[in-house]
Amino acid sequence: MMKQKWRIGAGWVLLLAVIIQAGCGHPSQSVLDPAGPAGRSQLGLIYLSTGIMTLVVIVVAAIYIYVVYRFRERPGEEEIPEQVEGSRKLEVLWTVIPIILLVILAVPTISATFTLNKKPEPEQSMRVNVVGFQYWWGFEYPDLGVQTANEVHIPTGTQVDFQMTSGDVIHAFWAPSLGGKQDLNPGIQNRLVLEADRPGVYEGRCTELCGASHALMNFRVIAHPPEEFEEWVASMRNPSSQPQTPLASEGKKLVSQNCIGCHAIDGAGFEIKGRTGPNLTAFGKRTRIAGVWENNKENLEAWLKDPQVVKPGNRMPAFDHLSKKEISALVEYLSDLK
Amino acid sequence: MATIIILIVFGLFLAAILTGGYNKKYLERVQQNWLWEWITTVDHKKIGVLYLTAGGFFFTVGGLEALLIRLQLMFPDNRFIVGDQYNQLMSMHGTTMIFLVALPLLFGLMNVIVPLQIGARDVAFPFLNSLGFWLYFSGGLLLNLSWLFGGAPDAGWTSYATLALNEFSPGPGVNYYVLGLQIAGIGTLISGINFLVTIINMRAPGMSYLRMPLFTWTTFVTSALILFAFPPLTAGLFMMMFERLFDTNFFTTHGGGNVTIWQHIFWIFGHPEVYILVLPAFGVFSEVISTFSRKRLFGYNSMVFAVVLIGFLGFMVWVHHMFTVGLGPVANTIFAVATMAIAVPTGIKVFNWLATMWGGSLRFTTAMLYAAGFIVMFVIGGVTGVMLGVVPADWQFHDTYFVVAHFHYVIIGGTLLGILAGVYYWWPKIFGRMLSEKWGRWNFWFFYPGVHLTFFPQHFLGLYGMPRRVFTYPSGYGLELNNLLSSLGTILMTIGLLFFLYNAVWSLTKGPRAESDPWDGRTLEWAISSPPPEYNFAQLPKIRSLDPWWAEKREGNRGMQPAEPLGPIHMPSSTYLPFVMAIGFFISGIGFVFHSVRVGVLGLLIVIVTLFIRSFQEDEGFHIHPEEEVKGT
Amino acid sequence: MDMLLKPFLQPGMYHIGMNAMALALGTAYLWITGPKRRAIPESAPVSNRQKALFMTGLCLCYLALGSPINLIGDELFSVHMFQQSLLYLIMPPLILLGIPDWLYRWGFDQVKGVWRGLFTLWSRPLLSLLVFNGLFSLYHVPRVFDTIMGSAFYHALSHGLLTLSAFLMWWPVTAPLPEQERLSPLRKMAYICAAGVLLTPACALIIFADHLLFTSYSGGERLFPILSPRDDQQMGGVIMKILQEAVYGVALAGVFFQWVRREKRNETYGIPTDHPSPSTTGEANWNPPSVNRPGEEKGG
Amino acid sequence: MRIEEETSTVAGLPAEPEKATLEGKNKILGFWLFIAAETTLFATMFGTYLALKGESLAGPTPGELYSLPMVAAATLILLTSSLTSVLAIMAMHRNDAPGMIRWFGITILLGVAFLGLEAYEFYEYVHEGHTFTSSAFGSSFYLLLGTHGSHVLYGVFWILALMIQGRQRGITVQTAPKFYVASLYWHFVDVVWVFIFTVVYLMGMME
Ligand code: HEA
Ligand code: HEA
Ligand code: HEC
Ligand code: CUA
Ligand SMILES: [Cu+2]
Repeated sequence: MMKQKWRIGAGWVLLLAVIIQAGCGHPSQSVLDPAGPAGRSQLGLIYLSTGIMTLVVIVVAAIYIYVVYRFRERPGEEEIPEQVEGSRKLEVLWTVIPIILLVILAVPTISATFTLNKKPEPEQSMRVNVVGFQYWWGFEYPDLGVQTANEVHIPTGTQVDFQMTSGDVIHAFWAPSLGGKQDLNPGIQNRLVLEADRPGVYEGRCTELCGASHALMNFRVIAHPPEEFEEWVASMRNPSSQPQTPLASEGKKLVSQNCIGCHAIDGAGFEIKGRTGPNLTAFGKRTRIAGVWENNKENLEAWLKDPQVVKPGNRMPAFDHLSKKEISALVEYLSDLK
Repeated sequence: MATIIILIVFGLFLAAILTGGYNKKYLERVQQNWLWEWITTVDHKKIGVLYLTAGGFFFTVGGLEALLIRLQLMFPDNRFIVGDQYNQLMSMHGTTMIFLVALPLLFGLMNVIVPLQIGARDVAFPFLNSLGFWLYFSGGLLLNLSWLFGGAPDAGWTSYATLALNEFSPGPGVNYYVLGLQIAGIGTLISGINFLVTIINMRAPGMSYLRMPLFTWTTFVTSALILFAFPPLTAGLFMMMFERLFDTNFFTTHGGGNVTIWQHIFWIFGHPEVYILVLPAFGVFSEVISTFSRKRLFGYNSMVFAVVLIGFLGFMVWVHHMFTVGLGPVANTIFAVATMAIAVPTGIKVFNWLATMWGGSLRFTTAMLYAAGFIVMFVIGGVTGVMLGVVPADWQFHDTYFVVAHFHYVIIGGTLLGILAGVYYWWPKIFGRMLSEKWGRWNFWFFYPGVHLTFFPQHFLGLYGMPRRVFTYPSGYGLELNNLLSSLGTILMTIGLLFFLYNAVWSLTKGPRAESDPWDGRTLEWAISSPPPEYNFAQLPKIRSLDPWWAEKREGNRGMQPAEPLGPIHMPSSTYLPFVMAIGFFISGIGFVFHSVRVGVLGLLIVIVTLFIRSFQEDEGFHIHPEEEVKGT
Repeated sequence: MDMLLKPFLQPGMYHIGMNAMALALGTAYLWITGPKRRAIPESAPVSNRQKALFMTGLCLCYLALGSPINLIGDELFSVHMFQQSLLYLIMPPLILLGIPDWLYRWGFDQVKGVWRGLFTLWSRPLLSLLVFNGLFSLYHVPRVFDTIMGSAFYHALSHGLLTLSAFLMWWPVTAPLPEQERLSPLRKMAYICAAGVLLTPACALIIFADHLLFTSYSGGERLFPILSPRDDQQMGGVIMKILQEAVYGVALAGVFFQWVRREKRNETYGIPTDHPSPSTTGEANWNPPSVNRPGEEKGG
Repeated sequence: MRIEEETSTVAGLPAEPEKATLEGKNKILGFWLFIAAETTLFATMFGTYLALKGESLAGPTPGELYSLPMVAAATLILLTSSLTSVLAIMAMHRNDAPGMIRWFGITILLGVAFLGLEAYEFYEYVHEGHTFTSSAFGSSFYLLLGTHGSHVLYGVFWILALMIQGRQRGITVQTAPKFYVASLYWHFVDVVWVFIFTVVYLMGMME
């Protein structure tokens, strides 16, 4: 039982410090590595509460270790200990001290809750509509006329007003580095205001159990400096969606036959704009396929042949009836979408 | 329907053949069979043992599910159990542990001990007691049958609406969840009422409320919580059932329903439920710590009051599970403050336990080891709970492994350690044999570090961005080491529990006989033989103080003073009706699971018919004459 | 914000009638418990604590009804709810506890006949509980609420009725007269918990409503701009709920520790006594051992 | 228990036969607790109804649907049946078994009448397009009223069974608690109806 002293005291703090280092080099997914005001304010509260709680645990552990050490039964001890009824003073003490600690914790909690819930000014913020579907994310910039999926681009230094809802079951939107999460409820609009203060790629995850591939319902928030973001918007408004090679033309034809019932590709001249699958405009620029796999040709091929292997239970049918050549035509076309 | 009847007949037939052919003696023989005795018993001690056994069985099941979960999560990008399969395991693990393991094991202890502690001959409603058990058992069985027929529920133990509706969970899985829990839930409610009436009406002369041992007090408050927490669950399950069977529109948005209603209902039940789980454990620890410190419980009155207050506040905090739903800052903060407030009465309890140990002479038996281990572990889990109550921080923590760490720390650190401590403490009383202290130590020293190793790293997993209920996680985000440690810890826990299993079997077969008072106990149950006679007390004892048995011993008395003259004791006769009724519910459950309203109604008819039979039955009971036996002593 | 403070500084905002009434009541109380006491049979000196309780209750009553809170309460729903909490949750127990038992007895002697019967009926625990919480919930039905707010008479009537029923709800808990004590301590605690549960629906509906419920309160922003009418409404529900929890928590503690004191008075730990403790005898209805188990002594 | 033997030797019945034995007392207390649980059950359903009553989609809204006369009649019938069940218990206290059975008989007749009215009402509603599955309002309405109705139905059969027992065994310390508890149940079901009447019908018609 002596082990606990070490574990509770030093361990708590040490481990925290050590593993903050870990996970570097990858897009950030850690609460401990905030990249925006919301995340920072939440981390501040986490540190404050951890501090108070560590104190509590240390006090309890200290008394505990002393008691266990000091009052263990010695061999041959026969005497019956004094039967103490209680002590009003002590009991008041350990009622009042926790209350004080809790008040110290409650005040910043309340103020941060209200601050983080504040509506942003429409002029100074950018609105993005988020819709969650079983295992993928649809993003729409209503003021910019741009749609995308699974990867959302934002400018740094701007409050982004995510308005979210769900197309089927409940999902939750969580980009740990930027800030806490918010549920996407069908039939209800929710809001989450996030801001990135440095460019970078921030991992996001769905955190509400939503079915077989809940574990794989990932997205990325990609923060650009404002100028770069403008460029991105421009390229999205004017995507290069026409095939460049004969193989790709073949692919485009196949897409029009097989895919556009579910997927939309802006600027390619398709009449139909499917909405039951992710918008594939500029798909070639995505870093990942379906949020989980690195975006390269082999992976894309495998995905088209059998999406279920990658994401069990997802809503895209397998296209294994297409020939090898047809698949590579599709892949060619899709990877060229920029 | 025909199939079921055929199956039943066939089963009886088989039983008849296996036991020596059907003839006139068959029924007689059945009635002398040990199984029959257990099926029809209304003795609270036997029902307690039934609860412990069934709970232990489901614990093994739930634990194996946990093992598989940890096996899958041991390494990143593992493909051992994926997708729906994983979700089934995870949902069944949670559901099993909460509904079929934790509470029933506690019920087992309560059933055996509470009547003894208050000096009663039995619980108030022996019939309902048996019914409660059989309903729980058939509900649990129904739930677990899902593994064999049609797939287990896979929408989490919370079974949030829309995911759990037909459209997104088309198989029978969630039907099993709804009906299994409905049946088990009715059983729980019945038991809750039974304990309340027992404690209010059946206390021995002189056993005033403020002389009741803490375990009885916590049972009392827990039962009151059950009384108000389970009906909302029942209502919610009804809605879910209609939604799935008859396409109603409580939760579907296109029918005008609202998805958050289920969440409110579930957590109005769910939060009190976690205190239902932990309060009895608090009771166990209060008894164990006081006994093995050889001191009276420090601050008895505030301990009692803290329990009441926790129960009271427990109903006011459910929204802390819904901070991310979007209910607005005002609602969130009020529930945050209420949540934090619960730390105060809980803290009072923790410090009072420490103060009880202070100045005592601590004897570290296995039960006491568990109690001592509990204090630190529960405080860690409790304070992370308070951290979860900090709304903005919870937006980060919610639905991550941080929460998983929190609740395993409190549930295992509180409830499970409480059950283990209670089992070690009362085992001699229940079974009349001693457990081995040596194997007990092995058990503890594997299990306890194992728990910390399993769940402590999970706090960090949450902070590094690992959501819960995921079947896999990518490498490269700092999640590997902690997951590996966590899985390794599980192995330690399992080994520890195997030692317990060995210990139990050893004790039941070879263990030394227990004396009536092996621990120098303080409360009434230690004043009678181990195991107690069927009627518990030949003469109802007269309670003359708090910790009555301790007080009498200090006075030099060798037994409690009787409050009545020796005389024949009236006992209720055993009955098979509860079992039949449970079968009725079970059949009805199966019917509804497979959308067969006819079978469903048939099952309910069986229930109603048995109810009426019961109503017309004149149960005379029988009398025991302990005079002859007792005179000698 | 300014607008919110100003009323407190203007003398005109304080209700003269209420001022006078509170003063009169306070004086009457001091006079009766002071110089006039001897005129009342079986009277006994009143402790300062009791006097303080009564006076605090009176002050709160005045604060709720005579001070600018009353007027602001017509504009801001949250303040209205605060006012209600003062009137129904905090003031009644203080006043009830502040009145000495002999005064009650004397009062009871004056009241007879139907009124006495009405009181006996209405102060029955189950009824008093249901009446107060029923009226309270009814009051917050939007239609009803707006109607009441539209008429000064209904307004006063509803306040009066609710306050009266609040007093009666608190009566069984505070139980100032031993002979009128209807509930055992444990049942008092259950009563308090039940009261907490029964008050919840009204509060919850207000807190969780996603639109404005009460048209009477659509213009509160003037006074306190940071609070939008909906937030104001939510805040109202929250204030009521939090104060209720706090007050009921205190009440629970009060009842419990009073019980402990009474029960533990003549017990020494570890020494068995044959004194039956009060709770065994006090609860004859529910506690069979003292009724029908032979061999049990029945103490007074 | 010993007390039973005592009372069976005494001529006649104790004043409150339902509370004469520990079993009887247990039963009554247990039943009160059961009622508390049922109250919570109904409260949850009321809450759901209140939350969903506005969601009638294309179907009729509460205001369009409800009509006072029939509901008022149903209320009256049920309240009367409460009264008759009180009379039955008073008869029981007088040790007047036939009287008790008679009053109980009237009680359940009124209960059946109530059920008939309710069935008729539902029938009308279904014709107007208000069904269990038509909308969230429909679902929550029928859940609440259906649960109440099935309680009445159960009560009818229960009291019927008790009447038979009363015939067979008369009023004893064993049967008295059952009668008493059944009448408690009946009152409870009535009180729930009063709430349904106010919350569902009156408030529905106001909107
Ligand atoms: C036995 C079960 C049990 C117990 C006792 C508790 C106890 C507590 N729980 Fe926990 N909880 C669960 C089981 C339990 N919980 C479960 C199963 C879930 C997850 C459900 C799911 O989503 O699947 C959960 C989830 C959960 C959440 C939601 C997290 C989320 O999903 O986002 C929250 C948030 O507030 C919370 C808070 C608390 C608090 C404040 C306590 C308090 O009662 C703790 C009080 C104790 C102490 C604080 C320690 C002792 C006190 C002192 C030594 C005094 C000094 C202390 C201070 C000043 C802080 N719990
Ligand atoms: C009482 C409650 C309880 C208990 C005791 C446990 C015990 C354990 N739990 Fe679990 N757990 C929950 C309640 C509980 N859990 C809940 C409610 C959830 C949430 C579900 C959801 O999200 O919906 C959850 C979820 C959960 C998860 C997260 C899953 C996810 O989100 O994807 C994990 C992962 O590590 C986990 C692990 C474990 C482990 C390793 C144990 C170990 O302690 C298990 C140890 C036990 C054994 C290994 C059994 C060995 C037994 C024997 C060898 C025989 C002994 C025989 C007798 C006693 C007769 N649990
Ligand atoms: C029945 C509808 C449907 C059809 C037809 C369909 N898809 Fe999909 N597709 C989906 C869905 C749903 C997803 C999202 C899967 C997920 O992530 O859960 C998806 C995802 C994808 C992705 C990954 C998108 C991203 O944002 O990373 C690609 C690429 C893709 N589909 C290509 C195709 C191609 C090419 C075809 C035709 C050959 C096709 N799909 C046909 C439904 C469909
Ligand atoms: Cu979407 Cu999980
Ligand atoms: Cu909780």
